Amino acid sequence: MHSHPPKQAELPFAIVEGKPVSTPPEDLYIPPQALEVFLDTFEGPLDLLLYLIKRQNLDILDIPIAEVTRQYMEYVEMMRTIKLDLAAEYLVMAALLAEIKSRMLLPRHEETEDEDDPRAELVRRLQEYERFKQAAENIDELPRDRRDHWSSNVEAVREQKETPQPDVELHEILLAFKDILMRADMSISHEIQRESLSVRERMSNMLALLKTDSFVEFHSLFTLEEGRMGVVVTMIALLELLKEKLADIVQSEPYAPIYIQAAQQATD
Amino acid sequence: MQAEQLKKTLDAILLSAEKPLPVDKLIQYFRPEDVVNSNDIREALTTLEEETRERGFELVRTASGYRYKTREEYKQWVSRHWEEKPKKYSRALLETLALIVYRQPITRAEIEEIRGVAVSSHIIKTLQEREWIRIIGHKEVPGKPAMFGTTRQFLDYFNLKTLNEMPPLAEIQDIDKLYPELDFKPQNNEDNKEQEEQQNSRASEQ
Amino acid sequence: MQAEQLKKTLDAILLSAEKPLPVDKLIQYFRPEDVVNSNDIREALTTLEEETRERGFELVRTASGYRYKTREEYKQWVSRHWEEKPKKYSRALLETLALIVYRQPITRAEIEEIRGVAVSSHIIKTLQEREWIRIIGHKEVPGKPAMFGTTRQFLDYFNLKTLNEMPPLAEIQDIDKLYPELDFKPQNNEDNKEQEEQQNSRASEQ
Repeated sequence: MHSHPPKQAELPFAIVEGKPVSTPPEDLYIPPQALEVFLDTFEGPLDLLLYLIKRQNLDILDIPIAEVTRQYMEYVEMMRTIKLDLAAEYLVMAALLAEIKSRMLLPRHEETEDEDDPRAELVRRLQEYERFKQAAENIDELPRDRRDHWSSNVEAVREQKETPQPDVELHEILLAFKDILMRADMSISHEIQRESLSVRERMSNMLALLKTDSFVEFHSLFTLEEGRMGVVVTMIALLELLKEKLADIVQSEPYAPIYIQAAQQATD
Repeated sequence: MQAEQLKKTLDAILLSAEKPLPVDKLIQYFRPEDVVNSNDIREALTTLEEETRERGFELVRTASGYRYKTREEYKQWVSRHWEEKPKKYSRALLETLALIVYRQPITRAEIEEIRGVAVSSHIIKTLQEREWIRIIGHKEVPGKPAMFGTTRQFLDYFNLKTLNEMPPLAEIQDIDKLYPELDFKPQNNEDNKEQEEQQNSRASEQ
Repeated sequence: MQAEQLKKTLDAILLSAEKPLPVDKLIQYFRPEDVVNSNDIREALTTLEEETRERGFELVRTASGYRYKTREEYKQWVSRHWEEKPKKYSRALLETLALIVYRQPITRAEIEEIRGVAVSSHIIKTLQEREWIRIIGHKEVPGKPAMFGTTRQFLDYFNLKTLNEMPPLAEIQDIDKLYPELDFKPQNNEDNKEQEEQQNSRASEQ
């Protein structure tokens, strides 16, 4: 890939194919918030270029490269002022456009006769991309399971027999979890490390016990036989549930019994 | 809606339904402009019942509603759906299970966030049918998503008294030492590629 | 087995099956004493297809075999089984899928080259988990990148028997042939290359 700096795009516009570059710059102003949304609609530099070309009904085989380059650069500049993490591909394309433009400006000598149209490769890529863009739309329109039709779900009346279930070894679950940890950010794995399993399990059990329409007395959540550790685990689990707003704690007046209930559902 | 169209629409609904549907549920499938009342539906169901007489299935009405079922007399053939060897669980299923084990209570969205891909309903359903996971509440956020946790059956299957007996994280990182007999390939970070391949081959085994 | 009984048995089997079943799988549902051969099955399937014409569902054949599904015209009612709207796939995912469909076997780098942007691992993983694509080999270049292809499940999902039923790719117009007056260069070398490319693309479109 050639790597001319994008500033070459600021070269004066050329007469392309005997015609002067016609249209004055279109109204390119887009409010910043809208621009982000707008940007998300492009699948990359080729998609953006296609948009610029189609929007003005330009012939893809005979792109007024100076004009398109100018517009492309305006978009890229806008993107850069708003979005710092503009994909590098956009800048590579900017450099490529600048290079094509400068090559178009070169007078064609006898020696350079065997040279291709500087735009040929770009046009080929644009067309290639465009046909898969179209193919993607076609795929989206194909009748699709669970959107346009549903498979039959008729209940099977069958003989009473145990159906075999796959066997799973404990280490398979551990292995799966290890893979997740390796993929997940460090932050996530730290978070996982912090919470002990017994608290998590206690949270689950407690949640299953709690109901939204009745109260459970605070003391009844604790099993003293479990000893100090057990009580602490229960307390932490309860605090976690309160923190995550999964449970509510209610006390009608000071020193009155404390009750716990599952968090109220706002609707239904 | 014309009787004929109503009948076929009900046919399609009943064929694809996952559970029995009573008339008052069936009527909710139609919009006001369809102009369908419960009598229309009952009539259409009667017609469907008649038209299904010569087929391998029948329209059955149970306490909870109408349901298409295969006919009793074909059960010995229909039962062969389940005669194959049990398949292996997919990588996606095992990872989902692992997250529910270690991060319960956890919502589907939270699982998806950590795994980076959508969790199929099929996986949740399989785990629920196996009675390894269950819904233990609903999170107080918009949409009130279900939160999942593991069950006693899960512990029983793996011979655990409590979840605390699951190996802690530190040991998972060193899983090769935990199960030396399994002879894992080296799986450090540099071996990402190999690991990815293993995952792929595992995924395709299901 | 009598033709009538065979037909109804197949009806029950297909209606309750979880996935499409080809004739050679269907035949395994019968015991030797049932005396059923694949021709009997094919005939019965034809009869079932005819007898299902007036219903809200239809018998279709996809890459992996036969299955019953609801007719498309009832989708707006049937879709009310589920509260959530069917998932929309992103353009990035669909474009990646399109490239794998039409250009398989294809590496991730090749997809990126045509799309002009990086392909996220997330997309590849989603496609793999949906079992629409799989790794079908590794390219003999440095790094041995994986090459992707589509699966039978992909065809099933989109109701196709073979990839041939996919809509054809648009033609590529040739810049030099349309603008001969530009006459930038002697045409031979380039033309050969272009032709070769077209042939390649045609070959992979099979």
